[in-house]
Amino acid sequence: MSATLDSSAHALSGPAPHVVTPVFEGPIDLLVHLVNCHEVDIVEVPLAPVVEGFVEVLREHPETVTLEARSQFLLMAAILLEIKSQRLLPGPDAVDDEEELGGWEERDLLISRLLECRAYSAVADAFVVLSERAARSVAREAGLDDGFVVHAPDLLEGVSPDRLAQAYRRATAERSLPRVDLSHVTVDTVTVSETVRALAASLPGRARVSFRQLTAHLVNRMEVIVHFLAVLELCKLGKVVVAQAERFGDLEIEWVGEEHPLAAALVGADEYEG
Amino acid sequence: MNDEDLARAIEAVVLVAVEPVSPGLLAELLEEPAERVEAACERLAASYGDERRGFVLARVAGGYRYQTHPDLAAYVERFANRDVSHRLSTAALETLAIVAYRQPVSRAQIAALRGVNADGVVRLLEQRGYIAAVGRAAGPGQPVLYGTTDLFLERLGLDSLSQLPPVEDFLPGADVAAELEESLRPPAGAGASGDGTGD
Amino acid sequence: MNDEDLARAIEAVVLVAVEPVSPGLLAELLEEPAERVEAACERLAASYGDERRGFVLARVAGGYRYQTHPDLAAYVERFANRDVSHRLSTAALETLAIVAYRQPVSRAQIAALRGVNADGVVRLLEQRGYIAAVGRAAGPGQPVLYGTTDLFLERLGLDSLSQLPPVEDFLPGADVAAELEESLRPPAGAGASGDGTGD
Repeated sequence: MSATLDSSAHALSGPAPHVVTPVFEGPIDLLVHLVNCHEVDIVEVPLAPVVEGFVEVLREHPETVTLEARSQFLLMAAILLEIKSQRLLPGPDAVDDEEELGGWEERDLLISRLLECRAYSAVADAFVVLSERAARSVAREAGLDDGFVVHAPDLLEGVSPDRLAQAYRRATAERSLPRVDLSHVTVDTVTVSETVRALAASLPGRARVSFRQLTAHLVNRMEVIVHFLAVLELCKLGKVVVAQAERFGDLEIEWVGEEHPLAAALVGADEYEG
Repeated sequence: MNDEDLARAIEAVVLVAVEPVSPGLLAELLEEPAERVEAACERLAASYGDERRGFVLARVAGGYRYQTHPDLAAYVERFANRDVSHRLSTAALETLAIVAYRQPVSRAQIAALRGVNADGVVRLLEQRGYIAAVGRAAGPGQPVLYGTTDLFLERLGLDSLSQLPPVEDFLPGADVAAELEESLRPPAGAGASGDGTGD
Repeated sequence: MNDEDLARAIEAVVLVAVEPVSPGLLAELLEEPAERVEAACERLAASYGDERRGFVLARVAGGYRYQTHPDLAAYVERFANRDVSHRLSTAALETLAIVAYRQPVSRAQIAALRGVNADGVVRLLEQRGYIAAVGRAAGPGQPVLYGTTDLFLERLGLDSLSQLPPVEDFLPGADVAAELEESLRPPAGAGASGDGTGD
C-alpha cells in the first residue's frame, strides 16, 4: 500500500474533508486523531455521514487534491471503519493500545484495498471511454517531407563490428534500469509474496512459533503487516495452521505443509482474496 | 518573429513531427519564449476550431500534434483501415488503472491489490508500450517499479497524468463502505449489531 | 455532402495519409464524384495559400498531401536535425545492436529487451538510414518489424550480416525482460525478505 500507517500519514496535503456527526464536527483527520486518542468514542460516530463528507469534499475540490492526498483519504476512511468495527466487537474491555492497533491494521489494509480495487475497476471502464474517444481523432504519422535531408555526420564512425557485438551483450545481459529517487514514495520494501517464500523456506522443521517471535526483529509496521498477510496466505494454502488462544492474543503458527520448502515457495503467493 | 510567422513556423514543424512536440522544443527551434509559443499554439488550435477544420491541433502527452477531427472518424477509419483488435481485457485495464494512479508500483504491489498474480498482464502492458519500468525499489529483491508511458497518455488523449479522471469520482459510495464494514465483521461480533452506522 | 463537410473530410484523410492520396481514392472514400473532390482540393489548397498557412496542400505524384511551406524550410530542417550529435549514444548503439542481431524485430521487442521505450531511438536510427522497416509481424497490432540496411553494413565495413561477430544468444523469445528480471532476483527464500526468521 502506498500510504503508511504511521500517524504522519494522517496529515493531509489537500483540504481535509469536513465531517458533521452528532458528536463531532470538523476535519476527518482530526477525527481520526481524536478517535485514536480516545477523545471521541467512535461507537458514537455514525460512519455514513463521515464517508459522505469525505467523498463530497473530494468532489468539491478535485483540482486541489493531489493523488497522494486522495489515497490518504481512502486510508483514513478505512481506518475509521476498522477502528469502529474493532470497537464494536465483544472482547476484553481493557485492551492495551498496542494490541488494539495490531488488531485493526491488518483489516484496515484489507478494507482500504477493497475500496481501492472497486475504484480502479470503475476507472478501467473510464479508460475505455477515454481511449475510444481518443481513437476517434487520429494522429498524423507522415513525418518529414521528402527532400529534407538530415545533415547528420556518420554516426557509425568508429563503431566496429566488435563494438556492436559488445553493445548487444551489454543490452541483453545486464538490463540496467534507471534509478529514480523514490524517497517521496512509500514502497513496500518487502512484498507479501517474498515473505511467503521466505516463511515457506524457514518454517518447515521448526517448532510452533508465535507471530510475535516471528516479527520481533522487524522495525517497521508495514513489514509486520506484510508478515501477517503472508501467514494468512500460507494458512489459506493449508501450509500452516494458526491458533489464537484468546482474542487479541498472540498467534501461534505451525507449519503443516509438505517438507519441501521449494515446492511451497513456488506456490503463487498473491492469490488471497481481494 | 511576428505572430503570423510564429504560427506558420509552428504549423510547419508540428506537421512533420511524428510525436507530440513540446512547447519547449518549439521554443528552442523558433528561438522564442516557451510561453509565447504555447499561447500561439492555443490560438492556432482555437482558430482551427473556429474555421471548422477537418483536423485539430491537439495537446497530448505534453506536446502538440495534428490529429483528425473526431467527428470525421468514419472517413478516417475507412481510409486507414485501422486495426481495432488490440482492445485490452478487463484485467489488463484494471492493472493499467492501478499503475496509472499508483506509479511507480511493483508487480507484487499490483498483485496484492488485485488479489491475483499480475505478471502476465504487466508483461502484456509493457509489450504494448503502455507501461514501462521506471526504476527499482530500494530494499530486498529490488523489485522493478512500473509507470505509465507517453503512449498511454496518447492513447487516452491526455496531456499529462494530472488529467486522469480523479479517482475519488470512482470511489464506492457510503453504502458500499458500510457494506464492506459489515462483511468484514466476524460473526462472533453479532452481538454488536445496531451500531448506528447508518442514520 | 455539402462543400464544407467535403473539405473537412478531405483535410482529415489527407492529414493521416503517409503517401499522397489520389482524387480517385478520396472520391471513393467520400462517395463523391472525383471532379468535385478535385475541385474541393484545389479550393482548399488555394485557401491555405490565402491564409498564409505554414503548410500547403501539394499535388504530388497524382495525389494530394500536406507539406510544409517552402519558406519555412529552415525551421523544418532545424527540427529534423535537432538531435544531431556526432556519435551514437549508448542507448542508440545498443538498440542498433539489438536490431542487427535479432532482426526482424519490433519496437515493442526492443523496448522489452532494453527495458525502456525505444521509439525515439528507433526513429533516429531509421532517419539516419541504419535501420528500416522490413515487414510486419503477424498477430494483434501487426507491429512493424525492423532490420538493418545496406548503409549499416557499408558503414561497418561488412559484406553481409553473417560477418557480424558471433554473440551467445542466451535470451530466447519475447519474454526476455521478464526472465532477466527474475534471474536478477535473489533466489527464492534466500532471505529475500530480509527477515532472517529461518535458518
